[in-house]
Amino acid sequence: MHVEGDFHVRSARTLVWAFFRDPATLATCLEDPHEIHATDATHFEGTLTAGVAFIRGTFRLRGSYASETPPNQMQVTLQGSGMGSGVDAALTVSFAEGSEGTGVHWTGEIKMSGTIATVGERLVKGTVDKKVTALFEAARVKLEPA
Amino acid sequence: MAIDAVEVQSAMPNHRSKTIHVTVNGVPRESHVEARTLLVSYLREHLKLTGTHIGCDTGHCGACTVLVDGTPVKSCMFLAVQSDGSEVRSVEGLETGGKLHPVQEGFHKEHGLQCGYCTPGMMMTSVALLAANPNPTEDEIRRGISGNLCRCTGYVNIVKAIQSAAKEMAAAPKGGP
Amino acid sequence: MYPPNFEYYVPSTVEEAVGLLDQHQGDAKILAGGQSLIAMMKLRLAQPAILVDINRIPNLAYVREDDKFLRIGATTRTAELSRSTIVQARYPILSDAGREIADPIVRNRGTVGGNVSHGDPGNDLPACLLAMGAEFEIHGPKGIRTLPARGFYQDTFVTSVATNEMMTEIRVPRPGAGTGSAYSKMERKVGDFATVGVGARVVVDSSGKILNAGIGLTNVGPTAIYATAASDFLAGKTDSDAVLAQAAVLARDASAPSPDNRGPVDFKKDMVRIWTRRTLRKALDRAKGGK
Amino acid sequence: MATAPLGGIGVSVPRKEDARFIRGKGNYVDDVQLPGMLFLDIVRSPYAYAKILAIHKEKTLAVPGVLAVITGKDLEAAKLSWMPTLMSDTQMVLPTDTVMFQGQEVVGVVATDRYAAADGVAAMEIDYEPMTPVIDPFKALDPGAPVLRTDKPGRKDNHIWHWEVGDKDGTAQALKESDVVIKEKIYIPRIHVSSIETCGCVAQVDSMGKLTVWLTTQAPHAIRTVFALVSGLPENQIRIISPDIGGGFGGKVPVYPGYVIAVVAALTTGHPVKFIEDRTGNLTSDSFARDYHIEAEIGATKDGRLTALRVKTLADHGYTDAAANPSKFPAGMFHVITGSYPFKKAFVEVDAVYTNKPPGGIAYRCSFRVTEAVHAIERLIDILAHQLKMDPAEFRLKNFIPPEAFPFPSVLGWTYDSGNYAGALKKAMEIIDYAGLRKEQVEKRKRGELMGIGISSFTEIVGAGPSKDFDILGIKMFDSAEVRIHPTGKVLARFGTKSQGQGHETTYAQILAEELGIPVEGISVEEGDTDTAPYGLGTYASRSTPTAGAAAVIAARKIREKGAKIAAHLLEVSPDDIEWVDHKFQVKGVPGKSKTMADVAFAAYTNHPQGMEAGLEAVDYYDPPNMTYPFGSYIAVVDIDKETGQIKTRRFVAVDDCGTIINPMIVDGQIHGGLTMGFAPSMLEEIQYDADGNNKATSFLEYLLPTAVETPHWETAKTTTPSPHHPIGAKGVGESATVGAPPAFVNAVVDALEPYGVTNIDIPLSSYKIWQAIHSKDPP
Repeated sequence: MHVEGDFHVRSARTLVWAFFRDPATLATCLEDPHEIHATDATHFEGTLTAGVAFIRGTFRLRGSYASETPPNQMQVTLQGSGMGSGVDAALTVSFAEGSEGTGVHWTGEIKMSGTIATVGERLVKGTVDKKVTALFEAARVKLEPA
Repeated sequence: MAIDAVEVQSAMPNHRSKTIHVTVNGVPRESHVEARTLLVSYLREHLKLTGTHIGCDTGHCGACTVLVDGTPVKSCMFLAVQSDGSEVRSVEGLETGGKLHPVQEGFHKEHGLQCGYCTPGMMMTSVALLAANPNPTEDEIRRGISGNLCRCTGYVNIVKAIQSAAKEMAAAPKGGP
Repeated sequence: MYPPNFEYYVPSTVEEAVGLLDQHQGDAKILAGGQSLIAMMKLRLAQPAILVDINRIPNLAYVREDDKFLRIGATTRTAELSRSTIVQARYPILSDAGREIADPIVRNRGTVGGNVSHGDPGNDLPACLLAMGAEFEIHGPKGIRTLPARGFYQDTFVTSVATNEMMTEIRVPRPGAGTGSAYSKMERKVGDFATVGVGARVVVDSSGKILNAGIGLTNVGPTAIYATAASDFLAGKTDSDAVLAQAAVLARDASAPSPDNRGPVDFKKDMVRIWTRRTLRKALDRAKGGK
Repeated sequence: MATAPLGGIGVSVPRKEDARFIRGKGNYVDDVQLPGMLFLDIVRSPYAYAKILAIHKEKTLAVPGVLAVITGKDLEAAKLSWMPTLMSDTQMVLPTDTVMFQGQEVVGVVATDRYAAADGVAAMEIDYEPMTPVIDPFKALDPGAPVLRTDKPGRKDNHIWHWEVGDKDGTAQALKESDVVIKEKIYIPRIHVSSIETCGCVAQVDSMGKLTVWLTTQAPHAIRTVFALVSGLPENQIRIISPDIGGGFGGKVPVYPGYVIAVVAALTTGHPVKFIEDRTGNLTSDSFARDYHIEAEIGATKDGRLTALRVKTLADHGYTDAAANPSKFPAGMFHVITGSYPFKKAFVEVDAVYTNKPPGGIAYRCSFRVTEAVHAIERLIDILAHQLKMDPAEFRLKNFIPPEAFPFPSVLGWTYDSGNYAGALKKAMEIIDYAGLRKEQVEKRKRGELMGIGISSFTEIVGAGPSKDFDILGIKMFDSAEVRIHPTGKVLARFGTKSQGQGHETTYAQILAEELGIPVEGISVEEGDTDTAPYGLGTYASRSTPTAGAAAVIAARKIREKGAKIAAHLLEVSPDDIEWVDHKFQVKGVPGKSKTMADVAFAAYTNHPQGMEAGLEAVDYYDPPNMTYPFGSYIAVVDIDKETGQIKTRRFVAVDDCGTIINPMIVDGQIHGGLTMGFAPSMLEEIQYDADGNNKATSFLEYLLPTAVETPHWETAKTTTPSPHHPIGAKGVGESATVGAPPAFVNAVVDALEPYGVTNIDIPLSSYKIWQAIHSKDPP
């Protein structure tokens, strides 16, 4: 499924870039229980317990940053596995310098496979979309200067 | 090959298991089961009543249908602990005193079964159907058994079997099975 | 396919059940009919640590009518609903739906409360209750509250019932004179979730004018949908095929189906239109004394 | 023939096997419970195509009750990670580095009970690196497509094989010269048999090292041979027991990875190990049927005489060719596609490809591509009839192979044994009042109502098969019967086949009752135990009656030959003076002077002639001289809801001809079931994959088996045209209806939609497709 969106914050682009570039910081935008840490300069891993209502599971996450052109663009790939399923995301996040801060635009594909895709897609597709939106919204709030 | 023997935990945490009292085919039973034990597993594995079958795992095929207090339920969508205090009747309980239930007779006479796998569940549904509606139309029968899938018969002879049983039960003196 | 372990509690009162839910916030799940939950547990999509089996709470399974409401206890089986003579006589929308939910054996276990509070957009009763302007009685640790069906469904599996609350009664306002209701379900086969389901309620006066109407939609959006514009549009109109067709278009526009094996979005939306028109016609016929 | 008291041929004897099934006393594989038995469950791949980076066993091994975890690497060490398929391709037991389809077996978990095994599966952590799967079989042939079977050295593409038969140039020429040529693309989608019992096994190794496997198999002997070849165990140390089977329909012919893992688990743990597929495993990983992309054209003269047929087909076999076709025919009997018509020229080609899907090309109540062939030809005939503005019934009657042309050599190499196609169609037309329906249709069309009438006049090909052409993995496709008559005149008969609901215990007993003069109650039939039954290739493709049924006749007749000598001895006449009359040995021309088979049997053990072996038994391995060709004509009447696209089958009349009928009640039951399995994929069932290779029908919520409500009320009738080469003229009937029914439905629906200019709709005929066909011309 395709996800896409954007926001604008009154923070400097380098700051915004740094926020997104640090998995630990970015992880603070997740509302679901999680534990995420960097394993090297471009990789991170951890766990995330997520779902919709009572359909919840713990996913093992592995992610990486790639094709970085700081502070313009980065590609974040994420592989999650849990509940007999795989959730694979590849997002391109772009940062545009504006007169009053930074415009953030994200676009990418999220693929679900296994049980979730075959049994639960009807139920989780909307959730995934919402969670991605919520993540970026949380980032926006945190990045907005007080 | 990795064979790591692990001891089975003998003491389950509280509320993960329960002692239940169930009357199965007229026989009172007291059993200790895990809360998650499905009724179908209880019948098949604990009581060795293997006439009730598992077909689809998700409540669509009805092969596991048994009567709980006279009502057909899918025993793979029902916990054994939920049957505590109930009367459960499975296919093994249809024949009484060496006499086949009219539904069993009907299935045999009208060739209402082929591989026999869906048959116990189908017959349990039929028994309840006829108890509620002793003289069903073909449409009522077809709707009544629509929670039970049969892959072999195309349902034609199952309908006939139930009609045959209905006729026999109507002719039989009251107080039969 | 076997469910994971859980702790199992069998409360004998609503208060006890709510206490357990409150104590284990989020980890506990109510087991009513279990016809959706146990399947999800076997697929390991749901892994609640605690199950609170409400089936043994006395006086929670009933269908009765007083001067204001049809009152349905939460653990009433859906099979009972369609068998109830009161329901058949005066709330045919519910007996229609009661004959279409899943299959006859599942209906012996599945409960009205479960069907209504599960929050699955594919469940058939929510659309009916939206159409009928029903309300729900909900018990929580702080007492009882009553919520209207409209606004109750927030998202797929997300309703206004909190994790420490439990629905205890479904109340359908007593229909006045000139009321007719119906539910139609388009399904691929018995046991399927609806391609589309439509619940309709209409009230007509002696001249055949529609006084007010309610239309609920099943499985054409993230939740059951109340087709507000279509329902409002009908108020004050005189029954005609053209009026129903216009209402049907408004209902179609209120739907937001996802594509799946049942068909793509444009097909499903058109089916909302067709079945809304047909269901309205059936409800109107009933309002005018037909069957 | 005084067969009724015997329960012989032609009598609707109630089934002997019912006695246990209606009491819940059947013995299906999951009913086998052995002391110390462990349970195997399987971790499956969420991805259609991915590299396995790491398998973390720790959490699974920590689950209470879990005893062992088995991976592909473990099997590789024992050279068991791959196994052969029945088409001499190779298939993974467990992958060592790459998964090839969503739902593929990846790890086996062995535990003390099923619940613990399921917990172990849920706890398993595997790291994958997903790759872009090849899902579209046409794209699989693109030059740039990733090569999937990198395990095969030197492979440069995903093309498995090309197969063709017929006169390519002659057909092209004949089509060119035809007045009318129509061409249609028809996709026969992937479907799954979904017997209500899934597959499974219990593997046990005894203290002497003998392996016994209770297994849901339609072909126990062939499986034992495969097990011997894979494991290296001597065949006499392997016993396969096929217990009662809860429906097979071809899905229980192959060897599935779970069986091998269970055997390995039993060997390594020393405990019996049970493996029962859950429904999701069944629907995602077992062999699939169909998946043929057919492009076909036929030509005719302007007065409606058929000329030539040309067919080009792409077969999606998934990641391995695991079909169970005779080795000479990789596309099975697809070249029976000339159907009931005497084409002069025909050319058929099939190309098979690999994709990231589970093994395809096996069965759905027809293993050998006859369904695909019948669907194509019966659709094309209808399209052509409409094109020529001829009534489809009239068009068929004009073109059928006439009765006097049999045995008929088809242009693609088959010799049809017998047939009377016009007879069957005329009977169906009469029963359904074809003329009346056409009149009604005209009226309805005037009112804008959509009603359609569809015909299918199919020719089946079953009874594989003659040893000169038919083998599976080199094993010739004979089948067998071993008949022993005990001193008291009771019979024990054993067969190389294996019933899955067809009622062999009854029909074989009836054949023997007829041939031996012993009442059916006195005859016990056993199948499925390789330690006791004679070798045979098993039950699929409607082959049991044509092969093992014939073997029973021949074995019985061998017994009669010996029996005649014993009777002569008892009656003190020369054997030449004995004849078999009224199910007795009788002195020629002296009706009062006779001995029954029971008399003879007693004597065979108590008073046999000096110089003759004692006992009364015989074995026969029957090698059929030809295939048999059952046929029939089906007519469907449908009404379509114009607004919703919903189809209602108002009537369906099936006239079948399967030659001599042994048990009319059972034959009717087979046809009812077969029709339902023709209806199901026509209207409901399909296994679809999304672009990422996710199976979109992993439970019965989405894989739509019809209930009694959707299933039409079948009306059946018969004509009888015996097979000239089968000893009792029987042909086999199990598949006919499944093969014959789908085009009748499609033809009826397309007929109803004629006002919209529709020529074809691929099955399943979902409401959406009908709605689309209507609204592409007439928008809502």
